[in-house]
Amino acid sequence: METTLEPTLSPQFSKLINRLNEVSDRKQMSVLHDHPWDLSPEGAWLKKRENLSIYGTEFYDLATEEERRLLSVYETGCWWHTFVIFENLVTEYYMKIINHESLAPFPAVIKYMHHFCREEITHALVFRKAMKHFSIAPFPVPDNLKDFYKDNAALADFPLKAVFLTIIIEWFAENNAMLDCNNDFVSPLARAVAVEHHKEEARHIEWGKSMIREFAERVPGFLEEAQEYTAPFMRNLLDMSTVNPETYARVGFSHPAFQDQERLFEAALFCENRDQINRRIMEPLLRFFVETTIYTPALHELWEAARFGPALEQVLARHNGRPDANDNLLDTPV
Amino acid sequence: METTLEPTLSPQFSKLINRLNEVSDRKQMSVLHDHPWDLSPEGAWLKKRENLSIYGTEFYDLATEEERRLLSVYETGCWWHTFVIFENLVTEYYMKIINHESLAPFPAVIKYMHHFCREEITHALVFRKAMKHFSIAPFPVPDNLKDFYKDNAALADFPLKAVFLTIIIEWFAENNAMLDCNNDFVSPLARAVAVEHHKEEARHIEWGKSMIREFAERVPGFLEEAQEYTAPFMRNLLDMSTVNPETYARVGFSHPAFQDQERLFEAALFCENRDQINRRIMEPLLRFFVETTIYTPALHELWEAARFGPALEQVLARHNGRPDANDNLLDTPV
Amino acid sequence: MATDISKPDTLLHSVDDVIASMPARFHPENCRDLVATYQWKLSQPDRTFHISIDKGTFRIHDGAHPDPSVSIESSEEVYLKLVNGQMKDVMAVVTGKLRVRGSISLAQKLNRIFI
Amino acid sequence: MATDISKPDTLLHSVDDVIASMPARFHPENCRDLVATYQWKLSQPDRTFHISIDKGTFRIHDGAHPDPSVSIESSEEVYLKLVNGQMKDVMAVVTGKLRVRGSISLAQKLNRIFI
Repeated sequence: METTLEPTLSPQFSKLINRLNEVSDRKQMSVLHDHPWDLSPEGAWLKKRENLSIYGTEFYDLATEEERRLLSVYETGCWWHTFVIFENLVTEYYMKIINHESLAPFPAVIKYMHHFCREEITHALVFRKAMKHFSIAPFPVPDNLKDFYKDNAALADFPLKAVFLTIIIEWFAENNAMLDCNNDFVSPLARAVAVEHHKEEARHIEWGKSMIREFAERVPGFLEEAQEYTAPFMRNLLDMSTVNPETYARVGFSHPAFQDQERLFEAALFCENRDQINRRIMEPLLRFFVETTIYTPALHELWEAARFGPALEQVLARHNGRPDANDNLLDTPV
Repeated sequence: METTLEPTLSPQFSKLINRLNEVSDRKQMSVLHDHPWDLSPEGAWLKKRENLSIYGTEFYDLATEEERRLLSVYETGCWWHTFVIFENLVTEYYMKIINHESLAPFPAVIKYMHHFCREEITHALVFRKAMKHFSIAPFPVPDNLKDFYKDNAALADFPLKAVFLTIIIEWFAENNAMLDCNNDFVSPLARAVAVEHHKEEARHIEWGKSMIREFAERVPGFLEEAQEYTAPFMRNLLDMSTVNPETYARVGFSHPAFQDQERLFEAALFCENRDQINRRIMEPLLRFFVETTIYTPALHELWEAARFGPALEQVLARHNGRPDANDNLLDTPV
Repeated sequence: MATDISKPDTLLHSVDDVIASMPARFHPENCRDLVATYQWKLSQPDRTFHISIDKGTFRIHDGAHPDPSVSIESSEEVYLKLVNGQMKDVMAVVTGKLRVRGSISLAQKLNRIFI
Repeated sequence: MATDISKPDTLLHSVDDVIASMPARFHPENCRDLVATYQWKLSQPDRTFHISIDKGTFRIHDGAHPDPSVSIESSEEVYLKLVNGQMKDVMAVVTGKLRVRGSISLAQKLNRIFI
């Protein structure tokens, strides 16, 4: 799948790139000034209770209020740390793409990739700073999650899949983060972390979607591969970012029911509340997959096996062949 | 040479890292605001005439004034572009080091590496912007120069050599850039590019020197290898950054003497003026090599062969076993 | 993830049982164009084997392959639970009891090859 | 850079001449501990050969090595000029007429091996 784009960009893509570059030129997130770092970490909630993994399960009632709060801290911290890991990986791969020089005929694209990487690194700095602020030690990122990305994104000299998988991860993570914090109950610092991240990340997502559309049209084999691995990849992402043994261990729930790890995980992964949240997170992505034919009815079975059947049918019922103008959760109130 | 540092940092190094992180946290170079981008590119000189490669040779007199000015534009542009290439490469390798996780026990080090990469990318953006401003098309970076770095820095999963070679390149390039522009004759924009770059780069150099000292002490084989390849590497760097066939071709000198490329190159590389400039650039580096025993008398022959003999003897005569407090050209007036 | 080998009619009590059951569960029509190597690296006790799929045929080999397309790692206990339908693969993955390396496309083809 | 093979007493007029001169110019005492492969990839006309150094011994082979320690690339004309001392290696490098890939440490050992 090592290849280059033909040396032309569509006028729409050029226009998008120029607009993105202008905005990134104008304002760069400050590690120091853009978040209320003076707020106390004491007693803070970092995500709303309705989005705790155990909300809507019997385990929620078995947890103390302080355990729930701690869960909100560690589940968010774990997310932040996952962001850090992926932002570091994507920066390495993007720099590799720049250094490969296949994209040299497109200076505006290179420029945006530079902005992209610079912003990713700033985000990593901010997430790490936030973790330190709330005394959250680094998490061992689930091996599976990291493996999936590394094994599938880093293979080639010119890792197109890295662009694809990254945009998927970022978009998905972004939707998740925005949903988690849109509530007054949540620490204004945690919300600022999500919102400031979102401002730059929304551009990365727009860029990524456009790149994927270009790849799907121009790069032989790209679409066919994506049609096969996207569903299981998304399912892993969704499940592994919902529950994490380490997070539960750190909270140290006192009720003995939490000892039955399998029951706890199953409750969290399969409860109705999680299903609703997952649908909201996934809906814009599924719309995009349908639009780009990364989802194709011929392979519906794969999506079914990855438990996206009902959500997809909902999207397909609404989808009339036209892409949505605003298909990430930009308008989510925060 | 794949290895990790022992999980302790010297108090001096920790203190340095914390100070560097603080400064990098506080202020990040803006792509938009930190340079006088409104200045006209018309008729501008981008380096002082005394530092033109042909200054002090017969070819200087054979060139027209406009050709000299153009040479100042293209020689500086070529430098800027070389910076871009190396800054892109080092960022890929540094991110690779971060992702390798060997340095995970040192969060302050990781943090500074993040800052380092973020700043490198910003510099690349600024240099590319400056090239565009002065209508300088990208240069084909000499294959040899890029090869030396790639072949020697990128080998391992955890490329320590990348840290070493990078600091060498940056330090050297930095000295060069500062010398080139410290003159009122030079465009204030070109000077701002050098000076703003210098502010962040001086920190990178401090960091790099400390890292090299740590490596030399702790990483088996690191010092022995560096003792062998540093002299020829430096020589290549120096010569290839002084003259470039593409630069001369772009100026398009009218006098027929310029057709004899070999004579032109030889004149530029071996003239007295260049020797003086090279000595000034190299002096702080040579002092550092002596202090860290990267230069060792047992291998003096290698330095001799790389034509650093006289400069080294000068440094050795002055060097009394103590490192210089300020051994880059920080104090060069600009 | 679709890495488990699905639910046999009778419980399989050992890795040898599982391997012995494979020919009967193999579906060549689902790997007519496929050339790939799947490796299982089990622990407690250690046991590594790999299966080469070559356009509708398969061979089982003891030991490790130098460069498998997919490598599946778990304890023997978890592996047998997965094979016998006593544990969901998703649970094994999220709890870190099952680790899958390599191409996710190829990994998810596995449950159509051995049904 | 120290990649040229130094100045013989009589001019060498072909690559075969150079290769024939190598045994006489070989200094085993300068590569007693060295195991490395140096490759020359000449053009106009194309000619590739490589030399394996193995602890004080050397062998010349026609053709390319899959993974040479150092690879030296130039035209035949430039190569002969370098060998005959009619061109400085630094000039060949800065003008892009000589390209050296691989370990710079090993590259610079070469002029002590064949003097």
